[in-house]
Amino acid sequence: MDAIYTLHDFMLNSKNWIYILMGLGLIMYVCWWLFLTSRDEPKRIT
Amino acid sequence: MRADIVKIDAMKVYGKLELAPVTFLHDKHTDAVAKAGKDCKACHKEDESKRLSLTFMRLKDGSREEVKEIYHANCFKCHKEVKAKGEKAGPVDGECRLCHDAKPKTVSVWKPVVLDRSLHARHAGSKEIKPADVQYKDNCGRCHHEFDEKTKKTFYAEGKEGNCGYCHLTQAKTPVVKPGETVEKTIPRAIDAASHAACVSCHLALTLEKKDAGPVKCAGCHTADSQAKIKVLKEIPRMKRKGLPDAALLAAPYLAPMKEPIKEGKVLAVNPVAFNHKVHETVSDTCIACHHGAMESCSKRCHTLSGAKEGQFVLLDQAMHQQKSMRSCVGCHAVKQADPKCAGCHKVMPQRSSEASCAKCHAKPMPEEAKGQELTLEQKQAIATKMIEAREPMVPLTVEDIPEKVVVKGVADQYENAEFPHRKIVMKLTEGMKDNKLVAVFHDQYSICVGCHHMSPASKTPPRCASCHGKPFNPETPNRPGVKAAFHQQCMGCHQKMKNPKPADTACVECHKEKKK
Amino acid sequence: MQRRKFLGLLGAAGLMTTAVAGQAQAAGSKHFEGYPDSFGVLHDTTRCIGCRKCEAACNTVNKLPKPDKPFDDLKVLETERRTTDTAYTVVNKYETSKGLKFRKIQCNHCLEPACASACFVKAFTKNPTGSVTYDESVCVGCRYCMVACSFNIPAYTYNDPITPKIMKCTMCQPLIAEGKLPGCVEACPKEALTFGKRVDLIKVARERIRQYPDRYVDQIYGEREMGGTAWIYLNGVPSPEVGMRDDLGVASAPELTGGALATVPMIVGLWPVLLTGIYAVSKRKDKIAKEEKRQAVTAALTKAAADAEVKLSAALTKAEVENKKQIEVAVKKAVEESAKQPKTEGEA
Amino acid sequence: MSQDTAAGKGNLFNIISGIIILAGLVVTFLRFTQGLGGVTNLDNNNPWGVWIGFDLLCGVALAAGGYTTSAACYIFGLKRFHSAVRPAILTAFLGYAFVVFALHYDVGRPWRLPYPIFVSPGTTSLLFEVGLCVFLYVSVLFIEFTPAAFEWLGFKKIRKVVVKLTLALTIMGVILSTMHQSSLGALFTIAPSKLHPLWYSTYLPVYFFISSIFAGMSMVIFEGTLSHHYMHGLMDKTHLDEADGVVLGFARGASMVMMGYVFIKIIGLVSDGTWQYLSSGYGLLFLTELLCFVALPAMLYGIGSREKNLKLIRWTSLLTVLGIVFNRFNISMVAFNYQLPSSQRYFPSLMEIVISIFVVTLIVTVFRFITTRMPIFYEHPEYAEHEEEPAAHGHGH
Repeated sequence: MDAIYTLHDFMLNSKNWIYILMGLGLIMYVCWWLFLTSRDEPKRIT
Repeated sequence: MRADIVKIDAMKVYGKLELAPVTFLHDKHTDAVAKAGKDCKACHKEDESKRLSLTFMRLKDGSREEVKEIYHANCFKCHKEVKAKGEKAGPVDGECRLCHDAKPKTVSVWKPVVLDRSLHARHAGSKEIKPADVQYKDNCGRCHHEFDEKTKKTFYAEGKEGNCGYCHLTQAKTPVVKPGETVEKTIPRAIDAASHAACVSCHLALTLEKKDAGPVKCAGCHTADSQAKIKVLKEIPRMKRKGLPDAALLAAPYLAPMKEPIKEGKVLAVNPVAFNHKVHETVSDTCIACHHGAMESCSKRCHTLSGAKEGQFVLLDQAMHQQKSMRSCVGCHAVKQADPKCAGCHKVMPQRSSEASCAKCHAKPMPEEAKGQELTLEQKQAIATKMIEAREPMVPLTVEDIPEKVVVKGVADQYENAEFPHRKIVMKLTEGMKDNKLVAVFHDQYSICVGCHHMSPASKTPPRCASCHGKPFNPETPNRPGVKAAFHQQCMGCHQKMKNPKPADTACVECHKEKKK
Repeated sequence: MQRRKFLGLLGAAGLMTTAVAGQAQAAGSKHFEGYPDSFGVLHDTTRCIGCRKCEAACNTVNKLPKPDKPFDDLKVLETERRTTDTAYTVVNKYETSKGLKFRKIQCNHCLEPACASACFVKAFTKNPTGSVTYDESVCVGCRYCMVACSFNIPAYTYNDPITPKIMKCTMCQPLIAEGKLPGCVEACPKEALTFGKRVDLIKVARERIRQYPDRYVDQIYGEREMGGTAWIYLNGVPSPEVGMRDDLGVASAPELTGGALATVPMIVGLWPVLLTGIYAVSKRKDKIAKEEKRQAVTAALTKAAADAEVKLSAALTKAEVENKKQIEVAVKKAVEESAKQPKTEGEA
Repeated sequence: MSQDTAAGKGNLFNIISGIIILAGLVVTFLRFTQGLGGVTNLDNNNPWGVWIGFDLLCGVALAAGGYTTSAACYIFGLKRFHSAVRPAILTAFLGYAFVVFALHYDVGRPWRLPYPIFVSPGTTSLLFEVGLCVFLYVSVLFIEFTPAAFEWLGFKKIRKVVVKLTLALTIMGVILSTMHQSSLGALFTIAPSKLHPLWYSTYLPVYFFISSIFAGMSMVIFEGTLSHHYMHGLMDKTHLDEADGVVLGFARGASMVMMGYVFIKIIGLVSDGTWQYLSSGYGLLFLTELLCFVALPAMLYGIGSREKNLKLIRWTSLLTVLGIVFNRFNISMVAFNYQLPSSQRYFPSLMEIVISIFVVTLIVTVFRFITTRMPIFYEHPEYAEHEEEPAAHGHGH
C-alpha cells in the first residue's frame, strides 16, 4: 500500500476497517450470547 | 470639551480613595476668582520666597483628615460666599457626588506643550526675560539650572543647559531614605509641577507687570487651538549654548590596537563619522530628538560598547543604527526616505546594507589625523569640519547620458510593445532631489539609476532587465519575479509610493496599447 | 476561547470516558504533514491591483460560461462577491486602514480538506500535486461539503434538475499535471500569485516579511489555518480587513470530527454489553419475584397442611377462588377484545 | 351523534390533507423539473435549509420515541409501557421512512442515495455514519413493525420468527439510534466557524442524543394524546388502562433527562468559555431555548407527574416538541452562518414549507391508514398470549 500523507486518507482507511469490524462485532455478540445462555434451562411459559 | 481638567486625587497618598476623584475645572475657577476680585492667592498659598504653592491652600501635606478638611472647608466657604451673592456657585456640604463624580461628562481636549526650537528661541530672545545674573549675557539661566546637593539650592551652570525632562521626570521618583538616615533627600519635582511652577509663575508675574507674557490659563497652552496660534519664527537663530559644535566626529570609544604595526596609543573602534551638527539642528524640533536622555556624548554613560543599565543596555551600534527608532541616525533617515519624493526608489526595493552604504557615513579610509592617538574634543571637531568640507557635491547626469525612450518588447500577445518615457521619468526624479542636503551627501551620479537598475553596478549602461528577470517562479531564485511582473511591480510600486495616481494600476492601455486582432 | 477540543466528546457516554481518551490519543500521536513537494500558490494581496485578469483566465481555462459583464469592467468590484457555479475565482475590493486592497478568492486547497472529510461518497480527492478535485460521477448532491467549507468556496448548480453538481476551483489540476501554471497565476501581471512548492512558498513569504517589515503584517495566512492550505496569503493589513476570517482556528476538519467518529465504534462495542446487562438484571428480578411468589404459596400450603383441617380447607378454598378469579379475568378480557374487533377477526 | 362529529372531522381532515397533497405534488413536479434553485431559497452560502432543518433533524429527533419506548419496555423490563410500544414503533418507522422520502427532495440526485453505502463509502464523513444508521434503522424499524402487518395478514409462522428477534432488534435499534442521533449533531462539529459559539460545542453529539431521548418520550405522549382524541375507538382495554401510566412514567423520565440536559448544556457553556456571549442577542435566543423550552417543560413534567396532572403533561409534551424543533432550527438555520450579513442569510421559500407540510400530511395519512387496519392500538386476540413475554423469545432460548 502507498504511504499515507494526510490525516484524511489515514482516517478513510482506518474507518473502512472500523465499520467492517463493527458489523463483525455485532454478529459476534449475538453468537456469544447464544453460547452463554445455551445451557440455561429452557423457561416454561404458563 | 475642556483643557483645564484637574483630577484632584490628593488623598491617594493616604490609601484607597473613599469617593471618586474630583473633576476640577481650573480655568472656570480662575475666572470666578477674578470675578470675585480675588487673585491666585485665594486658593494657592505663598511660601517664604513668595512663590505660589501648586497645591490647594497649603504648603505641606498634613494628616489625612487635615488635608480633607482643607479642601472641604475652603471649597465650601467660597461656594457659599458666591451663592450668598445670588450667583451660580459650586456644590456645598452634602452634595458630595456633584464634585466626587465617578463618571464626569466633561471631555478632556488637553494637549501637552512642546517647547520647540521656535518657541525656545522666542524665550531666549525675549527682552522681558532678563539674564539670571549680571555676569551673564544671555537669559538661559532664568530657566536652566542645576541642583547643588550641599546647599540644597539650584544654581545656573553655563554651558550645561539641558532638557528639563532629564531631571524632572514625568513622574517624580519616590525618595529612598535608608533606615537611620535623617537627611531629607531632595528629589526633582515631576515635570508638570516643575513646569507649572516655572512657566506659569513667570507668565503671571509678567502679566501683572503688564508686559508681553505667555498664557497663564490652562487653555492658553493646552488646547490645539491655542497651540496653533503660537507664533513661529521664520528664521530661527541657533541656540546660544556654550560649546555647541558645528561638526562632531562620531566615533566609538578608543580601544587598544589589535594589529601589530600600531603598537603605541589607542585607536578608534570604527572609522569615525563626520557629523554635521549645525545642519541637523535645523531639521529637528528639539534637542531631545537625538539627545533624549542627557546632553553628553551618547557613548559616555548610556550607550557604551558593552551596554549599560543607564542606556537600558542599548549598545552604541544599535543606538546609531536601529531602523525603528527615531532617535537613531538610520531610523530618522529611513523616515526621510519614506517621503513620496524618495519612496519610489527607497521603498520599493528591499532595504539592503552594503559596504558602500556604510562608507557613506563612516569615513574610509580612516583620516590620517585620527590614527593611533587619542584626540581631544577640539581636535575631533576640527577633523569633522575638514571632512565635511571635503565632501564633493553630487554632479547630476547630463541629459545626453539619459536615454530618452526605452521600448519594452515582448509584451504579451494581447498588447503592443510599451514605450517607456525614460528620460522624462529620470528628470522628474532628479527634480525631487534638488536642493536637499541629505540627498547631496548620500547620493552620487548613478544613485538615481540604481533606484530602478537595482542589482547591477552603477554605470551608464546597466544590463537589460530581462538578463536577470526571465521566466517566473524559478525555484532556484524564488524571490526574483519574471520579467513581466518585474516591470509591473517596479512601475506600479514606484507610482504608488510616489503618490502618482496616473496611470492607474488597471489602466493597461495607457502604457501599452491593445493589439488589434 | 477553546472551542476545538475535539476530545471533549468523551462524555458521549460517561461510561466510556477512558476508552475514548485512549483512542483519541493514539490517533493524536500520528502526525501527517501532507504530500511532500505538493504545489501551492502564494497570494500577496499587497501586490494585487484588482485587474481581474485571473478571473478572465480562469473562465477561459475552465470553459465556464461568459459572464454578463466583461472582465475588464472593474465596476463589478464595487459589490463583494463570492465564488459561484460560474466563477471559480473572484477578486474583491476592500477599504482598509492602508487604503484600497484587493484579494482573490478561490478554493484554498486545504492540506486536510473539509469538503473531502465531509463527503460521504469520497467525491473529493486531495491529490499529490496539492490540488483538491471533485468527482461528479459519485456525487449525490447532499451539499455537506458546502456546509463544511470554512472558506465558503464550493458552489452548486442549483438550477440543474438532473445533473446538479459542485463547482469549484481545481487549481487547474490538468495543467499542473502537464507541468504548466494554473490559469490565474499565468495571467497575473504582477506576480501577486506565485506558484511553486508549498514549502518553498512559505520560505518566500517569510523572506518577504523579513525584507519589508512595514509592508506586511507578520502572518502567513493559510500556513496553519484549518490545518493549513495550499494557497497561502500575505497581507498588508490584518486579515479581517481583506475579508479573511482570523477566527478559523488551526484544527483541520478531520481533527474536528475525529472525536465524534471515534465514539461510534465505542457505542457499537459497549452498548450491547450494557443493554444486555440491563436486560439480564431486569429479567432476573422478574424471575426472583416470581420464584418468591411461588415459594410463598408453597410455604403457605405446607404450613397450612400442618394446621387444622378446617384451616387447610379454608386456605385451599381461598387459593382456589384466587386462581379462579385470575382465569375468569383472562377469559373475560379475551372475550371483550374479540367482541371489540369482530371485523379484524373475521378477516383473519 | 358522536359518530357524526367523528365523520365530520374525518371529512374535514380528508379535504385539508387532499389540498396539501395536491400542492405538494405540484411542488414535487417543479422540484424535479426546475431543480432546487426553482423551488428553494437555498444558495451557495446556505446549502441546507428547512428540508434538512425540519424534515431531517426534527424528523429524526421526534421519531426517537421508537427506540426509547421499546428499550423501556423490552430492555429495562418496564412492562407497563408495553401497549405504547407498537404505536411508537409505527410512528418511528413512518417518521424515518418519510425522512428518507423527504431527502429525495433535498439531495441533488436522489437516485444516488444508495451510493454512500454501496458504491463509494466515504467513511470519514459523519453524514456517512448518519446515512448508514438511518438505512439500517429504517430496516430494523420495518422488521419491528412487521408483526402487526403479519397479524393483520394472518402470517403466523413468519410473525413468530420476527417476534423471536424482538430483543435483538431492540438492542440494535438503541445502538443505531445512539449513533445517528448523536451524529446528526456531530455533523456540525466540522464547521466551528459557521455555527454560533453558543451552539457549537464538541458536545454537540451528546446534546443531540440526550435531547432525542426526551424528544421521543414527549412525542409518544403528544402523539398518544392525539390518538386518544381521534382514534379512541380503536384502542383496547389494556391500551386505555395503561395509557395514563405511560404518560406519567414518560413524563417523569423525560423530566429527569431534561434536567440532565440543562446541566450538560451549562457545562458545555463553561467548558468552552462561551457563557460571555449570553448577553448578546444570540444569548437571549439561547437562553429562551434552554430555559423556556427545556428547563420550564422539565419542571412542568415534574409537577405533572407528581400531581398526576395528565392535562398539564400533555400540554408540556407539545411545548417540549416545539422546543426540539426550535433547537434544531437554531442549529441548522438561525445560529448557522451567524457571521454572514443579514442580506445573505436564509429564509425558507413557501414551496419549501409546502413540501415539509406535505411530508407531515403523508405521515399522518399513512398512520391513519395503518392504525385503522392493523393491530396497533390493540392486541390481536389470537396472539395476545404470546405477547406476554416477548423478551423470552429473544436470545433466551
